[in-house]
Amino acid sequence: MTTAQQVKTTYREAMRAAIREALQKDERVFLMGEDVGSYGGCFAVSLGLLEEFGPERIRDTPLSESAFVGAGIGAAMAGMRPIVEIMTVNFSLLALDQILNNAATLLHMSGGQCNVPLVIRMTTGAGRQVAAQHSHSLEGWYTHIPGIKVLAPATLEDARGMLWTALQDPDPVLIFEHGSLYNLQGMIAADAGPVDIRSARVRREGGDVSLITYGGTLGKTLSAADQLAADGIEAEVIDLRSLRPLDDVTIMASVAKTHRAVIVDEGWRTGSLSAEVCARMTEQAFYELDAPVARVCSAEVPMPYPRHLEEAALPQAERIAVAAREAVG
Amino acid sequence: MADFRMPALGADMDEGTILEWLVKPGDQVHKGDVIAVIDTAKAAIDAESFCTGNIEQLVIGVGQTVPVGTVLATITEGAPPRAQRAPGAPPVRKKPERPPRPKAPRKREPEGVAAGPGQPTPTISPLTRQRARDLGVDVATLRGSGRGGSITRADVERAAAQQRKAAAKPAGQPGRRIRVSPRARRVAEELSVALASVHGTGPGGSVTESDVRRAALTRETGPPSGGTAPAGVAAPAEAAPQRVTGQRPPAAIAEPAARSAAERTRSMRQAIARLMARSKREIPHYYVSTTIDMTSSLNWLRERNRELEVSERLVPAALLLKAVAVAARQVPAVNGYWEDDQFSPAAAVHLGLAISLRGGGLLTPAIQGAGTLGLAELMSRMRDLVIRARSGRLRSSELTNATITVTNLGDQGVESVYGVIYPPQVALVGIGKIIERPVAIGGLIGVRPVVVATLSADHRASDGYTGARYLTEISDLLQRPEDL
Amino acid sequence: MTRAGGDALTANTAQPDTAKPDTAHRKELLRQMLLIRRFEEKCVELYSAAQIRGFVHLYIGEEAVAVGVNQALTPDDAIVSTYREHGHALVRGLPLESVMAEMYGKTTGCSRGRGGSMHLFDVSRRFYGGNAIVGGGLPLAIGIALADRMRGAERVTACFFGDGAVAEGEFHECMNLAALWDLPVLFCCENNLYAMGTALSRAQAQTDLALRAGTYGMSAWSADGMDVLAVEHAARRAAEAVRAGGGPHFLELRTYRFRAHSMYDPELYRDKAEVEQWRQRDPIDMLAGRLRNAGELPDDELTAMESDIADRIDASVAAARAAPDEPIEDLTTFVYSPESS
Amino acid sequence: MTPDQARHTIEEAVTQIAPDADLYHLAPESDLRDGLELDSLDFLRLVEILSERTGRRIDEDDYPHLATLNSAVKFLAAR
Repeated sequence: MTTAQQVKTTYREAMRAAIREALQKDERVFLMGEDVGSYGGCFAVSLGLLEEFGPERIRDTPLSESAFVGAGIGAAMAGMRPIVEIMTVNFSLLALDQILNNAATLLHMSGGQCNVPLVIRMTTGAGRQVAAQHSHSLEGWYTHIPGIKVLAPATLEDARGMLWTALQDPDPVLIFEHGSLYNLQGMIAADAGPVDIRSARVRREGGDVSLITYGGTLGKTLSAADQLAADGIEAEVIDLRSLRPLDDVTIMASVAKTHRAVIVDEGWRTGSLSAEVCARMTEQAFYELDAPVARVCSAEVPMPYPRHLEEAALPQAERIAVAAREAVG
Repeated sequence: MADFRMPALGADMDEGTILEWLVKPGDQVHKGDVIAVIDTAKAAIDAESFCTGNIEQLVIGVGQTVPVGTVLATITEGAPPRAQRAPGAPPVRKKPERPPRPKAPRKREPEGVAAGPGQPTPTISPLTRQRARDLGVDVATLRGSGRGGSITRADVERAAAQQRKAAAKPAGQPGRRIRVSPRARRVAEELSVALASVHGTGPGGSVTESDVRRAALTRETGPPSGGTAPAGVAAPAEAAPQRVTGQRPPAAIAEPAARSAAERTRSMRQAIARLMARSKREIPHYYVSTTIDMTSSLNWLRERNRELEVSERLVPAALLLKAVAVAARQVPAVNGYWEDDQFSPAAAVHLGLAISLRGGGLLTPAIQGAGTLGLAELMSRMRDLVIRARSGRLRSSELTNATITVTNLGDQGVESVYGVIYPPQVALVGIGKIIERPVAIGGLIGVRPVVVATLSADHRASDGYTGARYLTEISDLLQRPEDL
Repeated sequence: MTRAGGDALTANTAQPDTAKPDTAHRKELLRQMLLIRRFEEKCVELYSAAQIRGFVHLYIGEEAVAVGVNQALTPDDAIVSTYREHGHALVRGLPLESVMAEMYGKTTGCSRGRGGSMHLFDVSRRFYGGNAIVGGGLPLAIGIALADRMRGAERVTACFFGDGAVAEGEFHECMNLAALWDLPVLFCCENNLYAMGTALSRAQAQTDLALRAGTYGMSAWSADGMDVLAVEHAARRAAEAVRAGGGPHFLELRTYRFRAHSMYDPELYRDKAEVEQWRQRDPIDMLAGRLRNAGELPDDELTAMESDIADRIDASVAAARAAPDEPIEDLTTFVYSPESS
Repeated sequence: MTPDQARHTIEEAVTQIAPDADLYHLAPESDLRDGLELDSLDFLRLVEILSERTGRRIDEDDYPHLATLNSAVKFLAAR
């Protein structure tokens, strides 16, 4: 069978194609957010969409995160399928009350009456020297909230395919796009379409140690695995993809195979998503562990501006490899 | 008749105090009239009547604090019918003006509900209670020596000292805890490898899966030529679950070879040596012994075991232990501790059992409350203790609170054993082998199964007279096994 | 369709026009206000007897606002309310039994017993619940209105909030966005002069809220929140303008609550004399007095209205007490939708 | 039950009670209890396991048959 037709694309273009497909296929869908229209999106994801779909469905908003995120929730309650873009997770703190107390809570609190079929997209993570207030990685906070789902597309296929599946979900879904991924380039199938958003994926097979990560740190983790291979250590790399709910089955299956685990998470270590994954391992795979579960996270500091300090603060491939060697012992 | 009850005046209110009654018996009240002022934890609130009628009786007086729902006053309903204040009629309010109370701080969220009163415990001052908590002493187990039975600080200090001393008993003194990964522990179980004998090469000298598999391999290939330690030295006290430490392990533990089983036996020997030496140095032992006719006991035992399944059968040792324990209840002078130059009798008989470990070493875990246990229960406790002692799964509490100890070397074939007391206890009973002996019965020679029981006792705590009375008590009990 | 210029700068107090709505209509307004009043009084009794718990915020004194505004809405319009919502829910038509059952936390409650006094929901009647976060409902309301506008549905979303919400950031964001996007929202500010324990004058530099609203480029005026006819008149005028595409409108309804912010606070922030003064303008007494003076309300008719209300409330309490609790096994249902969890 | 099966059962039972017992050097005629340092409780447990494994009742009167390895094998194989 000939290989499927492949096309060259970037993470940004894949996400844009996903938004365009959704706007074309479902008239209830509209995009709302700061500078998504005439500016073409802070990270140029929605470039050209205003010209194609008009101001009614590509709505620039004032800098009023609580109001437009809340309006997205209200519109979803009234039957629309909004895509709300919060420029970065750093500004989402201003809308946290609407996301937690309304979006995540209404269905349960109303006894099942108020569905909120809303997708919120936001950029996350550090690495571009934009200093402390613009470099947060707070996915872990949102994964704490029952009532919403949280996704982290790390590959071109996921950037292209997660949005449509998320829009079909009757409950709110948050999609975190790591800022360093937009320029990721590669080939994907020409007819690439919706993907499952429930399970993790094994991005690299291995039997000696499980490296578990998501989003912006997948690349560093894969290069750490290459370094380990040179030493004869075969690392298995797991891409979580869904941060809530976590795909425990895939995670524990890998730990049962390798008996050692290193979790890579750009969030701060204390109370992070990596802490939750680690806790579940001691609960579900305790007797499989032959070494303490290791974690490679950001240093617990406000992200510094200078490049050398930012790199020192962030998880890096070398540190991941060191942690893995220690676990293998 | 309607009740006016203490109203629930807020999400976090359990009780209220009557600040002021605005009515008196006989007064007429209407639905909605304020008839009392209630003080809650946060503020004074007007409380209204929910019915119309005449005040019958004020049940709770001013200044009294009562839980929500308590009847405060009774109202005979149905005074001259006057419908609720009809809308349109001018509002009537006859409540006299009340001086405003000082502004109470009012947080938007209600505080947590205050914890309820604790259960009644022996009177103990808060400071002493805190001291007890710091020293890990359970006040419930203490008998206060203070006025009216109150527990004084001295009681706590003594109990703590006692606990520390008990913990220092030779048998109880464990070697260092071994660090084992959960995976290695599971594999060791599957291959039934004794963890104590495994050399750990994992992080911080911990035992990993590969270490266990290597140990299992060497065992299968026949007796090792090298000087590896005799296997089976019971891991002292329960091996603690592996402690996850982020930091590098301190230098002392990080020396290349973990402590081998031989080292562990040597350290146990040293601990026993120290304690025995101290016992001989400090305790003026006196010894008495007696020969006990075991005929009725053994006959009774044989009959009883005949119908029982193997698992329920008793061994002679069970009868002997029970007799030792019951007699100790009747002769308290042998059951307790010698401390601070005085003897304090123990409340119950926790019978220490000297258990020899294969390949050397000795543990004396205690059967708790042995004096009051049924024979079957005593037997199963004994079996359980022996199995756990030899597999290193004893709890530290079991190793530290024996009040009298018995050593039974009958199985090893000796006829009588005169042991050394374990301080701070004051007595040790020795049991020999049950053997057939020619005995004069009514002037005639007969052959009877007998056993020699000895007592080593602390002459500071008791005299020979008491020791002898104790042994004869044991002997008498064994003549009526059915009563044990 | 050009948006009517905001005439809020000349905010005035709307005067009820002379044509008298007919007597039957006025009695219906009185009945609705009495229903709210007696329901709230029963809540006081039940709360004191610890039958219902949590936070309960009473509407006694403000009944004219809910009843008056509701007259201007159609069943197709939507309502977003706050935690002081019993009145809004009852006049919107949520059955008395389902509201009382919700106070008791029973499964027959309008939110299945899960929301309680502050979170009454009935999506079938487009009553999108109370919101316990001050100002938290405003973004939802403009979102619902946005959906209606994008689909060309000519209906109104009425959003109730108190004078306290005016101090929240969300208020400013939503007023601007609604005006910017011409959203069909009727903002109803129940100005009862106190945000819990903080008087309006100690919270706002500019206390004329209608004047404030006008600065967002929308029509805004105030009305006497104690006079149900005045409220009805102002609400009809605003709702029709919104429905006709005139963009968002703002009503400041000056009213007063006769009881504490929530169940029992010591009310140290206001003195008794002020409360007594406002009680002289009790909305129920005013309307009943007017009807009685016009000879249109014989005493027996009023007594019959009262006993009918009392019977229905007692029946709702009995039903609520007998209704089942939600089984523990259902605790996690509706955290996510059944098909997607 | 064949003698070999009986021997295997006994060895397995003994290792369960004393995992490190040195069966390799045990003379088949020597006293089982002394050779393996089994005290009365261990012996009772041995009897319990053997009766479980063979499904047959072993009374106190049969205990003498279990004195040595050979006598025990003969006793179990005979039944």
